Amino acid sequence: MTELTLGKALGAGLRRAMLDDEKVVLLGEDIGKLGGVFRITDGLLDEFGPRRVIDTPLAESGIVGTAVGLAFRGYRPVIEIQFDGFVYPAFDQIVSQVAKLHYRTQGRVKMPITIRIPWAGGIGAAEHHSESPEAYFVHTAGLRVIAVSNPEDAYRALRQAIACDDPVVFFEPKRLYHHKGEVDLDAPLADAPPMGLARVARSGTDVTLLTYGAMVGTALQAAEAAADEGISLEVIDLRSLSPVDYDSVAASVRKTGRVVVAHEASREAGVAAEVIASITERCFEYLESAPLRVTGHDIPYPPAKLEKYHLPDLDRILDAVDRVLDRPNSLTGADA
Amino acid sequence: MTELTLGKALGAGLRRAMLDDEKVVLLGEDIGKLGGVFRITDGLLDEFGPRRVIDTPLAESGIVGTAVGLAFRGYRPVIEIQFDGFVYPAFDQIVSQVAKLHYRTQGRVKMPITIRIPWAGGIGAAEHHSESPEAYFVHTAGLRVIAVSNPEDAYRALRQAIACDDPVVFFEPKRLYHHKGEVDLDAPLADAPPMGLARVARSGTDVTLLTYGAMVGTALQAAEAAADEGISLEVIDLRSLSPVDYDSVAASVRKTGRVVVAHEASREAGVAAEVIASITERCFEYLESAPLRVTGHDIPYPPAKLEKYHLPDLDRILDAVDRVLDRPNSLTGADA
Amino acid sequence: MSPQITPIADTAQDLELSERLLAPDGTRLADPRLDAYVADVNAAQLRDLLRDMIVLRRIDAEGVALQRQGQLGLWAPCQGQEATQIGTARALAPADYVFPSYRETGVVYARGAQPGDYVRMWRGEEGSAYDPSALRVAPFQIIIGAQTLHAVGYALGILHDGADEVAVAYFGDGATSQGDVNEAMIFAASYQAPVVFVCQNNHWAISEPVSVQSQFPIAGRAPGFGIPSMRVDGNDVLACLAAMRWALDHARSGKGPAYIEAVTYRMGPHTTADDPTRYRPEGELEAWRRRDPITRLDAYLRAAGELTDEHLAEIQAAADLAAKEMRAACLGMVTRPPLAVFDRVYAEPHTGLERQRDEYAAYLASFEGEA
Amino acid sequence: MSPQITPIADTAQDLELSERLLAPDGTRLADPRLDAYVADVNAAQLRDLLRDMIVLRRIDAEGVALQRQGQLGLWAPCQGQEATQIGTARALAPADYVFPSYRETGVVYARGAQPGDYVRMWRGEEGSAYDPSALRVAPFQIIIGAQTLHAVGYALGILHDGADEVAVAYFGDGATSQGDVNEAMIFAASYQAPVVFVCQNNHWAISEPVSVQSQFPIAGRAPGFGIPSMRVDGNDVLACLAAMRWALDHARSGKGPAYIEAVTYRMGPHTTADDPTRYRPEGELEAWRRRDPITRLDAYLRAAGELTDEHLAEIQAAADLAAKEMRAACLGMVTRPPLAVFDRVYAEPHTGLERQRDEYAAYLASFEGEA
Ligand SMILES: Cc1ncc(C[n+]2csc(CCOP(=O)(O)OP(=O)(O)O)c2C)c(N)n1
Ligand SMILES: Cc1ncc(C[n+]2csc(CCOP(=O)(O)OP(=O)(O)O)c2C)c(N)n1
Ligand SMILES: [Mg+2]
Ligand SMILES: [Mg+2]
Repeated sequence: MTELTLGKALGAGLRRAMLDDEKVVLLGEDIGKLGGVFRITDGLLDEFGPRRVIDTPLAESGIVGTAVGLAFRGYRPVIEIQFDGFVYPAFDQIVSQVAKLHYRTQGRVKMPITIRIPWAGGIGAAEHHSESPEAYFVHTAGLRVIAVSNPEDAYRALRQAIACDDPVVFFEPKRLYHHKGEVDLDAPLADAPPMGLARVARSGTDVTLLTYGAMVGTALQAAEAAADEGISLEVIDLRSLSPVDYDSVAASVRKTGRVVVAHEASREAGVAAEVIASITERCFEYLESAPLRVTGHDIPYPPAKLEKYHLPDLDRILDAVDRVLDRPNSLTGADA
Repeated sequence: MTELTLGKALGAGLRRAMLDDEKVVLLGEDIGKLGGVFRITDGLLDEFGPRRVIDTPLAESGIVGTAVGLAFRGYRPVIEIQFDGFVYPAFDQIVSQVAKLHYRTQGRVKMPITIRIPWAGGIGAAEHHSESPEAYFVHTAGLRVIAVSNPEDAYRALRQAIACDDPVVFFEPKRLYHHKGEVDLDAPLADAPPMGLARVARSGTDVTLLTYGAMVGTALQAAEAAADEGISLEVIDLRSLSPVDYDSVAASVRKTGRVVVAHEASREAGVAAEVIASITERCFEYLESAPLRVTGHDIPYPPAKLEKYHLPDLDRILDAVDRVLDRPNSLTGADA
Repeated sequence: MSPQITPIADTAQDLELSERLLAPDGTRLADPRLDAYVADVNAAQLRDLLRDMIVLRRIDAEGVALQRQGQLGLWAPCQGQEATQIGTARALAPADYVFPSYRETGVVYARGAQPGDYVRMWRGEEGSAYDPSALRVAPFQIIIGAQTLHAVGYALGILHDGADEVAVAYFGDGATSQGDVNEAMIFAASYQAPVVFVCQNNHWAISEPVSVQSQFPIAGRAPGFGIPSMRVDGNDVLACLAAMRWALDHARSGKGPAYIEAVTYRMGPHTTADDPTRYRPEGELEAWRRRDPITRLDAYLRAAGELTDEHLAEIQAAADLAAKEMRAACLGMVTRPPLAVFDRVYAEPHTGLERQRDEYAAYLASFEGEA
Repeated sequence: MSPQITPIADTAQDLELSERLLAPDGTRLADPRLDAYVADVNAAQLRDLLRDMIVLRRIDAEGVALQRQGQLGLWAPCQGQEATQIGTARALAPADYVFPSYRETGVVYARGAQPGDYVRMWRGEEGSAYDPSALRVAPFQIIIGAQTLHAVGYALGILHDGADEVAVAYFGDGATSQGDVNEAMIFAASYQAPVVFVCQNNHWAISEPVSVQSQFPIAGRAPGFGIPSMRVDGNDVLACLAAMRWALDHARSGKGPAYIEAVTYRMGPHTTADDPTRYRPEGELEAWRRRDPITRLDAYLRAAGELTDEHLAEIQAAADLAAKEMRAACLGMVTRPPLAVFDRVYAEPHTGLERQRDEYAAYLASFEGEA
């Protein structure tokens, strides 16, 4: 085991994937000499050269579109979108091409493209640098969507995403790039749990708390705080947002009967809506109260000084926990 | 009252809006001489001239981006996206600019842009011509989203959308363009119900059936068929997908306790997920069974010969009705 | 300050700005830049090009007929563009890879399409009309311009593989307005990728004349991006062959991308759903009939004594056979079963979709006992 | 075939291809195409331009300092680009409307920004740094290239209003690769809209040298779209003023869009978060220091006997005052209250958001009794 930051774990995952398969090529803005604005590709240009670590012109549709062509040619492109808010110019190529070509050609053309997205807020950034666009991709059939929350998962899941014959949109919580954790760099991919499996980050019995990405840490803190009040939260890190591992989720919900889903992204037609609709469908008879969402508001991401009033935090999660448990809470007005 | 097709009602709405406000300009591909591929703008070039009915170069980002500039200048642009599947090249301009500029400038710059989208499937079209992208826009804070289902609503809602100071994505079910209905062309906009209000298309007591667009017709047929079996469906045409009129929805759900939500769009993180999550949150104690979704599958829109196996139809809706009522159904296996 | 540029005021005249080898009346013209590229083309080969164009026109007419008869959902006729499509596609090497738009019936014909390949997509049976790897042609692209970037990416792969191949993107005059098509030029130039851009300027993007997209020759854009370009008479099959050989040579020899604007004309409607009488100026179609690519080559060959009525009869028979086979393939197509809608959305197992498939299978099964 | 084009092999040399009026050492050069546009510019006006550049550099330095001190989240320095920004912006008429990118501090300065306007956005207080209608400047654009289309749309509005105004888009060399920027040229040319494109080629897009975007002069692209263009020495404020007057005249007189590539250099990091030592070649910065826009005009004015130490002292005092006011405005900013996150998402009432706001208000209120 090696202690690595999330960022370094991702770099190690890229390197390992490039060593394992020479068809793996990286494309992105500033990923060469600079190593990317987050330094995730640091050192890879030196090691693999400019044919495999490709600084592209500044155009996201161009990046994804050329990756599609490379996939036609048998390559396995891994794209770095510089920030979450810059994926939209590539939306057409992702939704109409990347997601559909395998189906359109009935498997004759594969699209093993990984689209890495440094993701979400909480870092005091300028506009368009704190977006949480995952629901757009979850809603897009033909894509897989992964969100990581720690170095070990990041290292493994990134290699799995690259090895997967389907396109994967891969979300990296940039606020955690410097968080450290143990990573087994030599663990064979073959022994790893499938990419789509959720993880019980903390077991509990009273409420199932579902989340992903950087919010997993907040959820664990909430669980800690709740434990002090004698409430036992089960925290599940979804890890895969499409498909969601509903078997694991349902197992937990059948146990607790109460559900809170948390994410930074805004609420309307977000991932939490999907998860709650599916849980309700599968576990209705087990539910003891209405599943609740703790999410960003339905507003454009606010200026940095106000972002803390947008992002779900420990207190907002605990308030929702109180609500699903019918304890006094912000809406009952009493004694919160 | 005048009998008009949905298409003609939309054309009349555009014309009326252009007469009412000279800042209203139309932009799109082929909307001039041709009158649009669906002839919605037929006659408007002749009546208003090329400065108000603008054939654009073939580039959707360009169309929306120039509309943003026109809005900066005080215009009220109405865009025709030629088909649903061609809105994606404009996604960045819609999500990062149109939706955010009012908030970014704290109201100093208004974006009264209407984006009309001929929408959804069932017409045996080629790929990319049958998409249901509404959830992407519902998930985007800063936009309003309207979906019409009949000529009268179309005429009124289009004028309301154009008069609204917020950007509106306006979905027109192309499969209904030739459907006829009565329209009061002289009804003053001031007396009209607000744009965001849902409509009880048929009252009932056993199950609330929520839908929008062309599926409203299918839902009404389902209600008819269910009535024959003694089941009373309340059909609600949501009309506004963002915001959803949850007061009306909740009133119905409190009455019936059972919910089916239907739409053509695929399921994961779709509008039905949003509606079910919100209903569960608001009406949990009234629910007698799990709300169900009847939607397109989570697949890219299939080739025309297969589309009938993708689109929800009367039987699939009735099967869901049976399920929420705990009657024999496809999953119980018995006696369907 | 940049040089003065002459706008194309009159599209009827704009062919005068283009390279050509055969005048509309069939006269062979000398062209110092093109001649060398077709020095080897003999009468037999010219007859083959004529045959290709005639067969293609017949296939195209059959497509229209099948659509009118309700056998196809739609058809995008290429009548008038035979010289562009045949001339450029016949210049390709077998290993080259093509990224076409929906109108490139002639290109897939030249790549060896099977009879069903022309109609499978338009009939609504499959997303892709043919097996891309068999023809080395990507599926017909409907999203305007998107395929140009795919061609550039493919060409980048060729470059990295050190292969002696070229990727080719076909697109229309309308497509040149899309961001993607411009980004494709930029990426191609940046990587010096072996890709050839073929813009078929058929004067219309549905109802919009090319002047909405550009009042200047489209080929004039490429040099600004560092890509040499040529504007060629797209109704002159010999000039198209020559221009494409120039462009492929350029790309194949490591000099990077090349760009061709073939100036041609869409003689039919945009698709069978379109009604050009709403927008086409009086007389325009007639003017272009006089530049028909087929009569032009026919005239040249006849004047040279290289085309007899027997030749033509044989070609006509081949054309009729092609149409017959296409019709038979079309009518013989069997639609896949309902559950096929779930097939190959993903390459690897997907729990979410499997569940939906199972539920839908159960739903379908629930009807089985019914009358 | 298209004319031969010479690639820019060596970016250090590429200024030689550009129009200029002042040599790096301050010598006044004759330029038949530009001279007429600045015939009226006297020494006092030149001193004002020098003052603008010096004040701007001071403001820019203060921005960096405030960021280093934790008062701003980020700052995008424009050091080195003063001549481009001041020269072009000083050519504008009051009614013209500007669509800038995030680096155009000098442009908003020239448009009359208030001290707080420089920092409000970077500090994270508001989405827009200033009131767009007050300055007639759209909010700083962060999505690369998106604003170019807005400028075109605005210009289309000017055209339809018959107004005597011009819209101006500022963007970088990197931005020229975006589809939007190319679509902007296409739409502008199609409508003959009164818009001026100002590309600040500062040689870098973060860590990517301009050669990744283009190996040819960027100004060379516009003519292909039917837009006259000029490549100007962007470190020569007089040439920038002249070129912009040419472009504005062109647009204002109904001839449609014009394009300027100002060849300049980003002397600082991309932003305060960037570390150019990772990618900037040795010596490059030094070479460009010798072309500093400020020392150049300083040298010219001194040689002409039009600049004294008193002048400079006065300018320096003005610069220090500007920086002081900017700092005071920055430190004095009061962050809006929590519920402000909901303000003005929509222009009209929105039931969904109102409910969320109410819930969040109740949530916040639930803490009120707490210690
Ligand atoms: C992104 C996108 N926008 C709009 C359309 C609708 N559309 C289909 S064909 C066409 C015109 C294309 O013109 P051109 O590129 O000249 O090709 P041609 O049809 O003449 O061969 C349009 C607007 C589309 N298919 N894709
Ligand atoms: C659509 C988009 N993609 C990527 C970025 C990230 N980004 C910010 S600035 C920049 C480089 C811009 O270079 P250039 O256009 O030359 O302007 P400069 O910064 O040099 O002024 C990049 C890639 C962005 N802001 N927007
Ligand atoms: Mg065309
Ligand atoms: Mg730059």
